[in-house]
Amino acid sequence: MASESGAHIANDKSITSHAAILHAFEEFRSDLDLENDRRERIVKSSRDITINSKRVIFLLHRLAIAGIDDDGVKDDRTDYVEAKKKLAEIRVIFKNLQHELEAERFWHHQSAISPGMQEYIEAVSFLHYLEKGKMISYDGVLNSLRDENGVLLCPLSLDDYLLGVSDLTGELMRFAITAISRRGGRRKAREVSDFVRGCKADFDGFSPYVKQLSKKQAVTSQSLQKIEEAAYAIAVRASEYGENDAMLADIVEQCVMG
Amino acid sequence: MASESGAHIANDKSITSHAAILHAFEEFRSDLDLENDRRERIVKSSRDITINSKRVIFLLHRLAIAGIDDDGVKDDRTDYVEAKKKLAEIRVIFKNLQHELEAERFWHHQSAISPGMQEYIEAVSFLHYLEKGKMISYDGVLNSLRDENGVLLCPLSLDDYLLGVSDLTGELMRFAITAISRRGGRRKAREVSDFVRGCKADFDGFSPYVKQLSKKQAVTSQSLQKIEEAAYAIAVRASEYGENDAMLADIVEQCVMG
Amino acid sequence: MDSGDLEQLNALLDNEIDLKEKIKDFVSDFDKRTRRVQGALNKIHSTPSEDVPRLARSVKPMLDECSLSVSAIAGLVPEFEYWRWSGMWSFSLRAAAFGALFVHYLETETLLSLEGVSSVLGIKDEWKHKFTLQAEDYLHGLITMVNEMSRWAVNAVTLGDYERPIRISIFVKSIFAGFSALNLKNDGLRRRFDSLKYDIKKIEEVVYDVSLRRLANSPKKEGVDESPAPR
Amino acid sequence: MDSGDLEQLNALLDNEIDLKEKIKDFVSDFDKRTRRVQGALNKIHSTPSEDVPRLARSVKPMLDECSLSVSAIAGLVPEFEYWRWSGMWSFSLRAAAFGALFVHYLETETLLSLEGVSSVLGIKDEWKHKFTLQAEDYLHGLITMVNEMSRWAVNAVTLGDYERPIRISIFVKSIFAGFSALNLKNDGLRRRFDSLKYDIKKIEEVVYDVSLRRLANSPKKEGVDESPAPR
Amino acid sequence: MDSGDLEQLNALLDNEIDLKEKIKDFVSDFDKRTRRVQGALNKIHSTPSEDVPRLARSVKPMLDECSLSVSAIAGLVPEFEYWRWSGMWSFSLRAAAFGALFVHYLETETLLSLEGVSSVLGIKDEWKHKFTLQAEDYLHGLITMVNEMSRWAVNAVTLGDYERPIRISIFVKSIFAGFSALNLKNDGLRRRFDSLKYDIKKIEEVVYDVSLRRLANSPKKEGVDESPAPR
Amino acid sequence: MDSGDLEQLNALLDNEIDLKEKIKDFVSDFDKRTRRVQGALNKIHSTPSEDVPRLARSVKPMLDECSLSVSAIAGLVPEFEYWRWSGMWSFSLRAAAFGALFVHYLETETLLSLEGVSSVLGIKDEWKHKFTLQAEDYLHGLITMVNEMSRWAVNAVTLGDYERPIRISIFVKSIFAGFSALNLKNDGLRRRFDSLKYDIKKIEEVVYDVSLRRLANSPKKEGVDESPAPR
Amino acid sequence: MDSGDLEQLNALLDNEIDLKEKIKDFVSDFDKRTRRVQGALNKIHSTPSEDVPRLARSVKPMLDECSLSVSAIAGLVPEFEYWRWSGMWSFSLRAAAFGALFVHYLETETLLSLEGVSSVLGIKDEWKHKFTLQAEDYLHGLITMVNEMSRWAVNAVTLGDYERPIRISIFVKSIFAGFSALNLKNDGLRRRFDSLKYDIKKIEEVVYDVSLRRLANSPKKEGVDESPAPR
Amino acid sequence: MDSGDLEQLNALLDNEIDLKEKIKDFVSDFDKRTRRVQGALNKIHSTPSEDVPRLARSVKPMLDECSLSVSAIAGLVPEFEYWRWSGMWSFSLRAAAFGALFVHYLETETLLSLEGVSSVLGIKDEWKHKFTLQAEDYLHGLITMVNEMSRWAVNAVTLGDYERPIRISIFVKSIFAGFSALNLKNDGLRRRFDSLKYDIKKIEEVVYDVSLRRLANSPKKEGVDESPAPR
Ligand SMILES: [Mn+2]
Ligand SMILES: [Mn+2]
Repeated sequence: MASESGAHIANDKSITSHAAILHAFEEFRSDLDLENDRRERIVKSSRDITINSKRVIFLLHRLAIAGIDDDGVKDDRTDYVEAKKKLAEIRVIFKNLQHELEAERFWHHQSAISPGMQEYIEAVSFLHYLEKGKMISYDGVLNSLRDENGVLLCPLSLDDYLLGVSDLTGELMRFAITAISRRGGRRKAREVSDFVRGCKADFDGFSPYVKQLSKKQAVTSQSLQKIEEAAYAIAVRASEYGENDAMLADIVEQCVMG
Repeated sequence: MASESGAHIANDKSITSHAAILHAFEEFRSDLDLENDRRERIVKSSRDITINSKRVIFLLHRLAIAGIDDDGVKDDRTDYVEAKKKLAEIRVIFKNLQHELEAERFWHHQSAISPGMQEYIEAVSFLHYLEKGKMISYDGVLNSLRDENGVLLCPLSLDDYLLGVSDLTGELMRFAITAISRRGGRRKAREVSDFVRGCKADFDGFSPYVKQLSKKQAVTSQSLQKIEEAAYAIAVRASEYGENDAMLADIVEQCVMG
Repeated sequence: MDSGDLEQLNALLDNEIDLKEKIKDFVSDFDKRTRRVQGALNKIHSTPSEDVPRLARSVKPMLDECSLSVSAIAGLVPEFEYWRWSGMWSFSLRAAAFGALFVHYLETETLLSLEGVSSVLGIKDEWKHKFTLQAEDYLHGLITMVNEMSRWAVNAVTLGDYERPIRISIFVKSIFAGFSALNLKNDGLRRRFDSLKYDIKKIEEVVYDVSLRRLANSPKKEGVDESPAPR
Repeated sequence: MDSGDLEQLNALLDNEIDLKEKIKDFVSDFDKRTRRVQGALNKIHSTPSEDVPRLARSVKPMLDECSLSVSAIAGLVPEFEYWRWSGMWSFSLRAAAFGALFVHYLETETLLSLEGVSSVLGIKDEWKHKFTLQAEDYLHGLITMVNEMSRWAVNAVTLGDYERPIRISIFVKSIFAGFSALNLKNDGLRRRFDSLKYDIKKIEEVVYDVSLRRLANSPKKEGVDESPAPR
Repeated sequence: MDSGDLEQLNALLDNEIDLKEKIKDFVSDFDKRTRRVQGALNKIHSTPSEDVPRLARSVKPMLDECSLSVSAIAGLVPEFEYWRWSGMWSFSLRAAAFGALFVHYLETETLLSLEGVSSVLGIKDEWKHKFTLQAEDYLHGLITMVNEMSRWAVNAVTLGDYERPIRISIFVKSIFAGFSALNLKNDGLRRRFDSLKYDIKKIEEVVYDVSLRRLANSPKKEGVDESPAPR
Repeated sequence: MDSGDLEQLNALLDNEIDLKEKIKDFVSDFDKRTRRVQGALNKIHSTPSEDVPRLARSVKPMLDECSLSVSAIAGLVPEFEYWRWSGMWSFSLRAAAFGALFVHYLETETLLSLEGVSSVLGIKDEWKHKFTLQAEDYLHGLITMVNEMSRWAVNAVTLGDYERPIRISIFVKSIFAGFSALNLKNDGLRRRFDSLKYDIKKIEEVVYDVSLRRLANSPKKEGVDESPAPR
Repeated sequence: MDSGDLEQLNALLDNEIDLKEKIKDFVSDFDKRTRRVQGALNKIHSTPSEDVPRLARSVKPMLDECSLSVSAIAGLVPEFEYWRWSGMWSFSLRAAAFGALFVHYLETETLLSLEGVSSVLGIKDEWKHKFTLQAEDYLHGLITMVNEMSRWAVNAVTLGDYERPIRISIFVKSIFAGFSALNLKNDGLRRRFDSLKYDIKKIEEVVYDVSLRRLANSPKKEGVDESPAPR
Repeated sequence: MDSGDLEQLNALLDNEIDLKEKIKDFVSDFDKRTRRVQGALNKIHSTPSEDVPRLARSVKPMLDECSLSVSAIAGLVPEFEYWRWSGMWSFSLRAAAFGALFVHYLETETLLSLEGVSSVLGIKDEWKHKFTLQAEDYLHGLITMVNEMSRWAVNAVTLGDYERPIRISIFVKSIFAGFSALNLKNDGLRRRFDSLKYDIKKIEEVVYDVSLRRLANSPKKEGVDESPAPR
């Protein structure tokens, strides 16, 4: 059947002159150039998203530690308004890219947007952890990528989600090491180490299927070990004197502050 | 002497309060952010320059081959107006970068502009070769980077110059392989192979001192060998029938065109 | 992660893995079928001129089988996800495009357009977001055809057909001019385009040999008028 | 290339090579001098409290020698070419900055500003385009000082000085807060900043040990008032 | 090549591919199951002493599932072809061996022998030429256990169990002594053995911390009394 | 680890090392002998037609020496451990297979079967589980022969033998057709099979050169009727 | 190449290979013997103070065996070819130097000089151009000893010997001061020297722990007056 | 470490560094000079036959300059330390050996022996233990010459010299036969020897092209008459 009709069509689709061939290729040229230009725009935006997300992460570290210093006892109601504002600015970049990544274009240029997307996910998941003490879900990230009308600014691949949230463990390690020598730090360290241990276990099942994930899992293991060792150091010191963190902290504070 | 005055100065330069320390670091932050943002802008422009230069190179191939096809006998007075226009557009990008790269900034961000610069040099040197049959000089590239008032748009490092013009040999190989089966191709091929052989010899002296240059010299050697082999193939065929290229070409043309 | 979230992720992942497995199976069939096409077209190098049409005809049913594979794969790909999976079959699709292009050339000595190849391979317009023939794949198929043609020019002369290289030469020059119009990245296509130059050079050498031995002279007059080659 | 062009290139290149050789020689001296500074400051770990001022004083002439190297190098660097060559001496410059910062701390228990370090090392304002102390180098020097301080806190206790860790702790916390304000790239500075966290943790542990053993209690009252530590 | 030969060759090649695919599927299951075992055993780092037996018990059914995989794979491997295919599952088998060794340790604080591990994983003697546990794989599993134990020593202290590191230390040192007596020429194994030194050092430091603070009885039962009392 | 276990493990490990060393020595001899075969066969490129049989004869004793090596190695390999050790000699075995195939071709202009090669190299059926010639190794040897033949086609013309390329062409095309019919999933083999295409193209060009100049009977003259063209 | 030249070249090449093989065998023995030494010295970490002399004594015969290897290797190396072959044994020689240095320290708590190590290992002066102990190898052995000592400081405390870390600290600091005075341009050595800093820090922390808890006399008590503090 | 030991160690280390710097400077000159030689010889590819002797002559003074470098380096190397330092100049020495070999070939069309090369480069017998030309370096130079010759064969034809490839072919094949007779265990040399095969193939193809077209006398003087005349 196909071959019968094929004979007819084939004649229509024959390019029979030199000029016609050149013409066909000129169309290819503009198609290829168009897509290359598009990719270039996406790459640039992806770099912008990366840089801004990295800055959000630094900001979150500052706010989180300030929160602990202000009040290590109260239930961590630090205000992350400034970070949220910066995240909203990043979403403007996504918004501007929206039409470049519509329909099948997303998967066409996925590798160009991927680095920025992963860094963005790292930032939102860090904020989410600081606020909720939990891992942000796939839908959570997806929802963060919606505009006021609930329209998705950019599709989200499972791989980017997993690779992005994997990077969170490194930041949590940095956070825990800093937090640990503060008031209430021992509790924080234990929370983080339980959380990171959970992340590692949760992601182990995915790593054979997601490229690069096993490399990130190795980094997570290292981070986890660093947190565990820090928690150990605190525990060992405390064990010599007793178990009441807060009371001990008060004594130390009096010594230091006079 | 230094130590005596040092004692005084040191007191002036002491930062004595927590707030003052924070203030000093906030200045560092804005300095660092400023320079990082600048580098990012330069990287983006460098990518633009690269893409546009690559397109100029393709265009030059088209124009050069068209020139040969139009008239293989006349003395190569192909018109490269279109390519020159596109090179002028690239210079607009440099112009916009001008203040980002002035004074000591050029060497600060040299690695960011370098890829674009080298591709630009490859393009102008290709044009220069097609028009003049010679290698563009360092001053030649420098002059191409001046605005209407003779002000330099961007400094030019010796390394970028050498690495940029080294890439020319690869394009010349492509050009020669295409040209060789055309009318007058044998002469062209010999010209190009002499030229590329000369390039290789000229640059050999520089390669111990310029990073990456010896890698490019290896590519040049390969290109040279390809050109030599193509010239050989033509020579061997011709040898069977006699030496007058043009006459033979006429006979072949008659056969083909009927 | 709470268990609901984890389950969702697992469901998403399982979905992906399943789909990938299924596509893989169809692609493996597709691959076998395009190899058959290539194997059959390889006979061109020992086929006398007069048997060329018969050879072309014999390949058509094999192309129809390829279009069955195409349709099966397209049936699996979710809307908008063409680029997510296309890496799995692009190798085979390029081979199939080569087959369609070459059969068409053998029959008409003209270039089949991208739309023409799509149609021979049964790629439907409504699959726009899940299965299309991209310019890049079409162009790869085209270069494969030129590679084959330069070999064919050589073998045609061995088989006594001195006209063939000349007709091939004219056709291939147009293709080359077309390629020259493209701005390529430093990728596979650029590398293959560079290789094209050698094919053209080889064909030119054969034309040169044949012309100068004036072997093509006598049969030329009648042959030219019938040849639909572009100029 | 015609021979004039080639000669020009050779002249440019020879120039570069010459300059590089000359800078290298001066940097090698600079390196030796900063090592002397570091060697001398390393004695802090076995120096009783009362001898600290004497130690600090003894290092100052060595810093003056470093500033001779700085001046020699600056004399070679062409206008606007600071960044072209600075990779050659940044390692030594950071070590020198550490020296200036630490001596100043030992004398005043305050932080010497970037301008202060520049001045100790004899870096002149008019060298703006050829030799400056960049924030990055200053910060590296600062981190080296904190690394040394965490070791010092430990050894001070061994030597019977139970106040020292507390004063160090207060100072270092301010430094850390400062660093937290920076947006760092994934580079050397970021890595070293991460390491800083461990130094702080170590110092805190010493403070903890010392406080809870109430060893610091009695001598505290007099010591606090005199300490110029920021809060 | 005549067609009989061809058919035979194709049969051989196809056979190999088929078998490989099948083994791969089972190995993939095996891999998942050993990952579950490892995931479960990973909980040791947050498990209080009293819950250790319960944890060990919970892993046993997972090991049983591993032995189902082992049996499935052994069912596929043709007699005498152990060495042809074993590279495909050695990674998973080592993980399973680790699981068997660690569960046994958790329950008995003794070392399970190679035969013991074989038996836990359901490897039958009659599979000698299709599926066995090689010494190399057993030793890899053992090293993995020691790696895990050094981390466990740290976390046990955090959880308040000060005796654990001391028991771990004694056990690990005897393993280390055993390894030292082996002639390891095998590169992979030697490199991993070298890594044991870090584990031992880590454990020694934990024991040090615990002993120094008299949180547990020193491992030198006899030595304690003679140790100089603090002044 | 108790000392009985240790001794057993050590025995296992030592055994492996010893055996490996011994096999290595014999393989090193095997390697030298196959190099001699290749060196001798390399003379084909400067051997006039009439001396080819003499050359082939001269290589036979060298193949016999190879079979001594084969026998020595087979004597070392423990029953059922073919797959454990075969990686050590497969390189040499492929070279020996090439030698057997090429000598046979030179004498008969036919293809020696896998069994034939086994027999020339003295590989016994009863060694089934310790030393065999796998299809893969046979095919590697075959591809090496075709590589050599394309060079030979060129050199035969230089030596004035214009018929040789044509005979080579017919033989090689049938080999190629055979390979095309195989399902090559094996990466190494597929890559080398792809290299065959270049050999065939080279041979076709030689045949073209010879035909164009009417130096030999064109292959089509007799061949056309039997040609594999479709109808 | 004429056959005389060839033979000469072959003789040269064969000679080299033979000698290399022979040296390799002896070096392999040397390696085993130095591993035994290291294995024995490793017991220091669980040896109570009073048994240290006995341990040191037990290692001496093993060092004597090392000197047999040294002598065997020296017997093979042609006069003047030390630098051609020394890369083959420098790893083992450094291990042997460590052994000699550590045994000497255990017995005398002093540093054995380069000549002393040479003499323990039976290296003769007349071997100047075939087998010597280079400064570089001696220093590598010394750094290995310091690495071991920081671990020993930790374990000594566990075993209740609180004075040991203090004695180790004093010795290691003098070694460190010595190294600091060397101009290390050699990359490998400089990297290892940098690792010494970690060992010193570790030892300082142990001394801190012991001092803080007043488990031993603080090192400052006696040492203060002689302390290298500047004035 | 006592200060006497330290001084001695420092003297040893400084000495080594000084010497290395000095040798490096001379080697850098040597390198430039060998580059000049190579640059000049590179002109062979565009030199018509009749100008070859003139080209060879022009290179001789450059080789003399190389021998000045050789002599300068030899003057620095301490007696018996050839093997310690030779790695620094072997690259340049091989290039110089290539130069000597190629100039000699251009003048005489014969192979210069190892002694001949030594003599051209002014290497004296009495330097046996400080500066010699090792067989390995000689052979590297020889392979470089063959690499160059295969390119020359191509370019000579382009310049109309059809006899050159035939003379090159005969010479290179005898070199190849020589190499085949060597026992190359050295990896670097064996890899480069393998590359010779490509050169030979290339040269064979050039000879083929020339012979086929009867542009030069076939290398088989005797064989030509018997070759079947074209029909
Ligand atoms: Mn991060
Ligand atoms: Mn280019």
